[in-house]
Amino acid sequence: MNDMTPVQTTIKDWETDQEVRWCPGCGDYAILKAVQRTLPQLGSDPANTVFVSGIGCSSRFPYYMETYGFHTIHGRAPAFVTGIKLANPALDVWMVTGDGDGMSIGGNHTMHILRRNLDVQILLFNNEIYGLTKGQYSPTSRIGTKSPSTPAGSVDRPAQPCAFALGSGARFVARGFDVSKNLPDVLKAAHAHKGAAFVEIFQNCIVYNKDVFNDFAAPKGAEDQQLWLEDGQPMLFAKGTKGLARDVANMTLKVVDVVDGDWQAADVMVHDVKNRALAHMLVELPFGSFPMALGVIYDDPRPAYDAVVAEDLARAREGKTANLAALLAKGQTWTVDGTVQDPV
Amino acid sequence: MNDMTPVQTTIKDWETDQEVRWCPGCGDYAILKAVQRTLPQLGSDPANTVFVSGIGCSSRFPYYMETYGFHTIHGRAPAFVTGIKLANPALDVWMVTGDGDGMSIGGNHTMHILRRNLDVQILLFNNEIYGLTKGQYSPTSRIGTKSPSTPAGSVDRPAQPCAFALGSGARFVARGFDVSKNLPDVLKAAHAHKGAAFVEIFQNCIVYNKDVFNDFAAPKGAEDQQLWLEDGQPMLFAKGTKGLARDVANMTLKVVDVVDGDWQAADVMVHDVKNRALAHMLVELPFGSFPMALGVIYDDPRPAYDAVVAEDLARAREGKTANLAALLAKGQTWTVDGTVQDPV
Amino acid sequence: MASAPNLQPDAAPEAVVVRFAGDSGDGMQLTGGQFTLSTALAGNDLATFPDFPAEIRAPQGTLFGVSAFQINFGSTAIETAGDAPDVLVAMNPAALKVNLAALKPGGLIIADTGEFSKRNLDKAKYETNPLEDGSLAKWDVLAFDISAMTMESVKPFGLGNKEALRCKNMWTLGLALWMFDRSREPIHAWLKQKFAKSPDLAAANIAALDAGHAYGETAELSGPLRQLHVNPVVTEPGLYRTITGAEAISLGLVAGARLAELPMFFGGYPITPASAILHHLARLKEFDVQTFQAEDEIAAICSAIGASYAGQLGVTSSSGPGIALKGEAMGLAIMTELPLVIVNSQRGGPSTGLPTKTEQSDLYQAVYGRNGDAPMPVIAARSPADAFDCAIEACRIAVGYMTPVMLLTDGYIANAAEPWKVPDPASYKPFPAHFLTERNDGDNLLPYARDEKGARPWIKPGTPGLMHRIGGIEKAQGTGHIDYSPANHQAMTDLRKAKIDGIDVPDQEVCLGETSGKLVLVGWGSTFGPIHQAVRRARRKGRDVSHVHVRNIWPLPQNLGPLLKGFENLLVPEMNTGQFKTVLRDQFLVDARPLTKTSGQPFAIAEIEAAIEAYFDSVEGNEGGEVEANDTQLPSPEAINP
Amino acid sequence: MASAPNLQPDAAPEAVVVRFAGDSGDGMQLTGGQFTLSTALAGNDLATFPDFPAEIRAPQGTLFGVSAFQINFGSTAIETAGDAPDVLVAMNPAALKVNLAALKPGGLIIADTGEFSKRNLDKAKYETNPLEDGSLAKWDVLAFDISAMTMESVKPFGLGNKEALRCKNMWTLGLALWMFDRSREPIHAWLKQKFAKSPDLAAANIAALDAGHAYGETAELSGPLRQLHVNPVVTEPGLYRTITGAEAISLGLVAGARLAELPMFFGGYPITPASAILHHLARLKEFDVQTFQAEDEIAAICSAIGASYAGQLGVTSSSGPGIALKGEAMGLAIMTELPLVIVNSQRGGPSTGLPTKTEQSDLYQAVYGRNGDAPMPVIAARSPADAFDCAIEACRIAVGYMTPVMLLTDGYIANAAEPWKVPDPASYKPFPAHFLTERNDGDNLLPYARDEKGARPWIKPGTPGLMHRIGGIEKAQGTGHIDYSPANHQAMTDLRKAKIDGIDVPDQEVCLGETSGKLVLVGWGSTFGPIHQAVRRARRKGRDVSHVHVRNIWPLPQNLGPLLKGFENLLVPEMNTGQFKTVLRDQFLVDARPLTKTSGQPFAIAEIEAAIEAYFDSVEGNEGGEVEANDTQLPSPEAINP
Ligand SMILES: Cc1ncc(C[n+]2csc(CCOP(=O)(O)OP(=O)(O)O)c2C)c(N)n1
Ligand SMILES: Cc1ncc(C[n+]2csc(CCOP(=O)(O)OP(=O)(O)O)c2C)c(N)n1
Ligand code: SF4
Ligand code: SF4
Ligand SMILES: [Mg+2]
Ligand SMILES: [Mg+2]
Repeated sequence: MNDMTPVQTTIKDWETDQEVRWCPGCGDYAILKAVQRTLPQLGSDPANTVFVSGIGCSSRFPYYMETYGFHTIHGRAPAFVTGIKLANPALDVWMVTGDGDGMSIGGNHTMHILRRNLDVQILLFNNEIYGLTKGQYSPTSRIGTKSPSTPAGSVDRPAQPCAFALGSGARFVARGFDVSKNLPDVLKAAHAHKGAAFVEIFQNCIVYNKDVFNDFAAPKGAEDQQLWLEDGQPMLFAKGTKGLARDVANMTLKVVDVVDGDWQAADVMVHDVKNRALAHMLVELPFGSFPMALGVIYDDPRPAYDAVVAEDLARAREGKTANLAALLAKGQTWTVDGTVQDPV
Repeated sequence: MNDMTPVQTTIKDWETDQEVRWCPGCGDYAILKAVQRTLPQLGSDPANTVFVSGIGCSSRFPYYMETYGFHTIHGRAPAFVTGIKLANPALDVWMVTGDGDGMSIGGNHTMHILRRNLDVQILLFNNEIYGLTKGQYSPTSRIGTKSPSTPAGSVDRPAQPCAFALGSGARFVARGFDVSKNLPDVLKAAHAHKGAAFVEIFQNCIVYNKDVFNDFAAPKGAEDQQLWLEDGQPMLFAKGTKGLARDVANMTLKVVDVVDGDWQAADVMVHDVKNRALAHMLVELPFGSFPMALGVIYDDPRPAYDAVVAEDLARAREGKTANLAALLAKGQTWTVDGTVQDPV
Repeated sequence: MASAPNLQPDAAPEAVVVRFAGDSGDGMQLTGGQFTLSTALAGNDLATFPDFPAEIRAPQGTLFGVSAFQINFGSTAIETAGDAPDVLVAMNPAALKVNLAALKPGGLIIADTGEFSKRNLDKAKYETNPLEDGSLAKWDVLAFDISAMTMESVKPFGLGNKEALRCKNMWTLGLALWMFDRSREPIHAWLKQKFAKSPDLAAANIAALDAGHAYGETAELSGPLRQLHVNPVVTEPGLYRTITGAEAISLGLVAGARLAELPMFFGGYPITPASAILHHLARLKEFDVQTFQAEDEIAAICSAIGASYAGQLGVTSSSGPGIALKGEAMGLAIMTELPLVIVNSQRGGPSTGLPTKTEQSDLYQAVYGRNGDAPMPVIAARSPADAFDCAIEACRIAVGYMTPVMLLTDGYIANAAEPWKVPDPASYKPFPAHFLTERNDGDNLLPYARDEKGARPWIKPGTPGLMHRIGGIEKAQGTGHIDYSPANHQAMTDLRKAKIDGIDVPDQEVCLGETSGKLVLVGWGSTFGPIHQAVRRARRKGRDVSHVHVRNIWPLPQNLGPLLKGFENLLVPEMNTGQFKTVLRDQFLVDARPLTKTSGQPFAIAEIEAAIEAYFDSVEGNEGGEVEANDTQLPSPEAINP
Repeated sequence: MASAPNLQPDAAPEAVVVRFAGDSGDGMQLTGGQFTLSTALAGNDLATFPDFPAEIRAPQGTLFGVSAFQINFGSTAIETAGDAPDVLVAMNPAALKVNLAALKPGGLIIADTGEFSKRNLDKAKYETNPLEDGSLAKWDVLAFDISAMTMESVKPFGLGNKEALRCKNMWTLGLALWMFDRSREPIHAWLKQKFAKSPDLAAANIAALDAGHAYGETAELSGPLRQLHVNPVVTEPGLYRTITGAEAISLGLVAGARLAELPMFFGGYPITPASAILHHLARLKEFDVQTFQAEDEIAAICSAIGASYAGQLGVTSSSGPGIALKGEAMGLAIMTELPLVIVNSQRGGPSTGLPTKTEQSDLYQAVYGRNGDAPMPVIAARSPADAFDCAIEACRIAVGYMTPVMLLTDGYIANAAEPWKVPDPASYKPFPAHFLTERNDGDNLLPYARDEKGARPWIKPGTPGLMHRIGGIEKAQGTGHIDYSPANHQAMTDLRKAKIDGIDVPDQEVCLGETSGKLVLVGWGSTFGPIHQAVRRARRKGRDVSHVHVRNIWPLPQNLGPLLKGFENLLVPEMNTGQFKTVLRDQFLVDARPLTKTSGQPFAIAEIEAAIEAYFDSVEGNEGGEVEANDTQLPSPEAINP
């Protein structure tokens, strides 16, 4: 996020006149609404907000936001964002990408924007498929995914966006899903974080990868598989009947039963968004034996790249005057009559 | 590694007639020797061995190995390796890259070769600088690195190759340094691992980034800062006077003193190369307050990509005959006299 | 129907263009496909073109949800899907709105009144019902409640409403079959097989089909509906099928690898309209084909080069933006002299451009788009069927000359279908790859020695005793060691150039007309159809005009220069701003004039005809020029995917 | 010294070429730099060229560890670093071995016998000592123990052996200063300042310098050593400095951003020989310059486009392989019509090629190397000094026409140095950028409205009320919304083309000779020097030949076509296989004949002279052809870095 004086807006102010062209029932609609609902609450200024995306169904997002928008090229959004923020750190920049755009062709730029910790909100819509190109499997597709390019099922081991983000040096990692009522809160936390905020949003591609997240993201009935994390709160799920506790021997986590809400008794661990070791464990929890960790998993700010670069520039410029004529005449010069000027 | 019948060779068999052209004193020489010393011990066959590299001082490595060698283009070595191994899984392929080649321009391919878990040994020579292009800072350079492109010192947060590898899904992660006597053992372990084996080798660029690793990799005197890991052995360093123990509250590690070698008393943790949570902690240990974790940090194999692809192909071909004429005539056909052949 | 001459009741028209249009859900592509088969069986030549909706799943009834299928068939050679339709079948208001502009004046509209509800009219942005407000006066309109009649016909099978309505397309097909006097049997057979698992559905669809057919018979007596007979075209006897360009290229690559006696490694990354090739090949693993979906286009081509290095036939495929990313790696393949086939399915540009529109604007990129002096052979397919032979030719050159080869196709060819006389694989001359098995210079190995064709030996890693190193830095002649010396770089640059210049390219033939004369139209790629038809029509009018269509874009055929110099004027129709004309002018110093079109649409025959006329009337336009753009041309497939 | 005419004792030669060669450690570049200054002060025109060792730190005494510096100075305009040296200073056997071949017959060799030890001779692969075995008969040799004499001269300052020997280069410089009758004062001043912190070192170096100078005086009496006076050249009065192409481009970009009243954002990724520009600009932050070292070339250009989108002047820079990677993003800049300057420092290709050799083989890539119809202006610098103005011109076009612009330079220009009359920034006409601040169509915003030049408005994110979306998909005229319609794509393609075609490019001038006649040499880029000198020499012999040097490669000057048609023959010397000639033949249908050279070396004046003679003798070669490659030409910088 960036500092700004709050502006009064309504959801309408964030909608464009462009016909939204996702498939009926696509999870992207829900995410769009969530974002449009969140921005007024953040007091954001449409004129100061920029949505930048790559290419993909998800990446058409900017066309539907009444802000500045740049629909760039496949996988390179982070590089454009970097140029935009370094040129004008005052802008509030949101980046929208997909599992193909951000994790396949764009993986390297995703790594470097996180490593440098540029101040931007990164929303990765993970539908575990290439939607726009009609359903080929993606780097996040599960083994065995049947797709036009893998008619017999895919064999690649899927990438884990949040694990990748942490390994890349991310200082903010969160998860949500398209139809979740908590998504706006996750977006707010991302916006509040100064630096690169990485948010993986599970999104239902109802045409090419229908309901693959239903085990934990079904509109209803899957709540018990959701572990919604809150800083300083015990890691409870299944209506408080289960929790995550320390497996000290292996220095990892285990699921424990919680009787009558007495989580202390069950040694349930309290979530700490600044605990990096814990973050690693949470993003890699094998789903099934464990619930899906959602919400703000990790949030431990470091100076934002655009900020340190700005300081660096200020320092370099301090006390220096930009005399072009002098610059051109720098070094060993002479006049045709043969006397030397400032020999270096 | 790949299965093969051992071949008798000597170090000489692995040296080419090409003049080695690294700067005198460059750490690359030591690594070259270590590799040439190791291969005979592995019983490797030069004719069956391929060294593939990108571009950089480090990437000139293949020219000095009397094997098959491909000096490709900057950052793309993993993609070439993938094509080579998928075309001929019987080849024993080593990939050599640098911190610029593998972590800057090539980061995405590094991620994907690790994610897919192709069977290859990946040696990343990390000298925290762009050597070949005359010393610009690299993604692994420490903050404040003065270089031609950062005269006032760099401001980017450095990438951590091993953390990146784990986040990318690597199943083998190890560390060594150029002049270390243990390097051959690390290389052997990497070769023994079926699947992508990622080895970060700290390398001294004596011209552009001299001795930056001396705190733990100085030819002598820095041994106490080296934590050499061994599976099933306590994590001890400083001649056994110190060790790493569990910090249970934070689920992380802490340094403890070991009195008269009684490490149990000090609760020193035993290293387990299959403990992924531990691996995350070890690769991210803040150096200074902690020693540098070296040796095999993580080694928990999964099926190698080239192997599963081969099975997948075999399955798909099983019982099918490749009748081209029939293939061409597939679908709805007709003869000019107007009778339909096999209507689909 | 006076104004639609070729629909004269009794005259047997030479060619007819029919477009089936409806909602994405209405199964128009299926209808078109089956009508195509029956047309083929009736012995007509034909060309078809699908027109998918822009969105992946557009809301029902919307304008951008319209799906159409156009077929042009006749008693003479057909090479395009036709300019303007004679018959438009509109299953709903949106379909009518979107496709009406293209319809020939006096053409026939068949509409399903059942779908012209207020709601659908609104969705199609119609104020009033066009079927009633007289706005269709200049066309013949045949409007009746197809929905109702379909429901009626399938009642006996007790389908749900939705399922029953789905049979609409078969009813419509039945009517069309009657209109053009076609047999229903093959369709019956096909339906029985398609719905083998649910006989009721099969029966229902057949009933709908028959009902539509019967309606034609009874309705004929009155109204504009007439039965038309299009005579069969005389074609070589043999086994035929329809084929799209994407299929043809995939099969051609498989055949090419076979002829080279090599396994094929295909490294790809999805992109429209190239993905279809990846999809086809992914299903042909038993033909020693391996497909690898890489993380991006760069990894795709690099993996293919790696596979070639390891001894397989490396192939990669993409479209403009993806090909742009492959440029650096192409240079490496040129420097290391490894075989590689690069397929470029061109689409509208620049940048992401118009992913689903067709264009020929990547020719510059193909011939010139690399750093350094990096000569590379380029081949262009003229039609879906031709793509098969072009793919084989690309493999032959790649393997025979140890070089990457670019094969150009485009969105039109990729999606268009035409009848294809199924070839006998045995009729192609094999070009087996040779691998070096021992040192080629006494005790020395010379990885950069050259054979009579100028090609270096192909050496498989794993071969005992032949260890060597290659890479992208300039190599010494023979040894292939790094060599920066001036004389060597000069020599290697010359050798690389000479190898490509010397490729044995078949002599250029004139596909229509004399070998010299007043005017020649020089085309390449998918403009073949419209150019050929236009030249044919002009020649019928007695114009001294010929058609030359170039397949080998680089190197050009030896005889092309002299041939072109035999004509007073050269006109080069291209779907770009004039790229091939640059190559011709540079190589032969001939005054090749561009006739350009960059609307994302194939040329209409009439447009090229007009340019020829303009030349002979020698009015403005004689010097070629640019085609008038209009929105009523043959649309290209509309799947939006960039 | 009969055979080296311009070294005749008494005659004042018009030009002299001196090469200082030694081990990397011997400080030859420093020596050369200071000799250059004294030459400039003596009022000679000059051109210099450094020749670094191939390796970053080659072992001492090895052949590939040799570092050299060549200077060509004279009393007439000097435009190249000279073909073959008249004087070779060889500080060790390796230096002699590597550079001997280039030396003019009868030229003078100055060698330090102190370094001709058995060990060093072995390292240089000399069986016997060339100074003694008579193998240098065809040259004049002046061999004496410079090492010893240096040690002697610095004894008083009690330096360590190593440090003392380091003064060798100053001793040598002193001798050279004497030889060409130069004042020592400036060097004294420079040394005092350089070693301000350690007066002893300063004194020692000065002592060595003076000793070398004194040696010349005393030794003159006998032997081949003679003092030579080269007359000053008449040049405009004013303030001068020497400048390399890399410096000039950096300064030109700074000046250009200034004139556009914009901050500059430079997104780069290291690559030889382009890195120097990144390095220079990284030190100019106070001039509102921001440099960003991206993770790769794609991120570099994309970040620069992002910065332009945000309202700064985006600049990116690379060499062949890196430029290849930027192709896709260039397309986006063209489609979104954002200003951008792309600098390509060309090197030998294809692929990684010869990173440290110079070549002009990326012209095809610059003009044609993108997918789709993607027109982009291209400008080429002819010399280090010219690069300054070219960079400004690139900025002017980029900002004025809202377009990416490619600026071509090469390894020769980047590293070569020449005197430069320091310009007055105020003498350049500003071209301030304009940003839209309110809606430009009543209540509507039209991001793709166009001004009289065809440029769209530049709109900064953050501007209230002007929110809009842009991207790489075809845009509707005016609104910039996504638009796939045929008429719009046709129109937009035409608009993009017309905008570039319409750029106001200055008329082409003839830089030497008549505006019509028998023969014209048409050059571009760094071939200016040799072409110019060759044409001058030929004209002296009375040949009817002119020199036209094109800066605006695309679009070409309006008058260029007519101008070239005024000559009977066109010869296009290029350091590639004939790329610019393609553009000329295509655009003007003129019979431009290529004179190609692809050895990674600049043209020697003599080579072009020979081609001109060949034409006038009308023997074979009249039609141009290719320069004989040989290894004894002016070397290009040898830092290996790909
Ligand atoms: C350089 C390039 N390569 C490939 C494509 C084709 N393409 C467009 S979107 C896409 C993948 C989209 O997947 P994802 O990012 O997951 O987005 P989704 O459609 O699933 O939301 C691909 C391969 C392209 N437009 N440009
Ligand atoms: C496409 C491309 N971009 C840039 C370069 C220039 N380049 C060559 S090596 C290199 C970085 C080398 O750094 P690293 O990988 O750390 O290798 P090192 O020299 O330090 O061993 C760069 C930027 C290139 N050759 N190709
Ligand atoms: S294809 Fe999938 S992701 Fe794309 S719009 Fe349709 S449902 Fe959404
Ligand atoms: S520059 Fe550095 S890394 Fe490269 S060879 Fe020299 S010392 Fe080694
Ligand atoms: Mg996706
Ligand atoms: Mg490095």
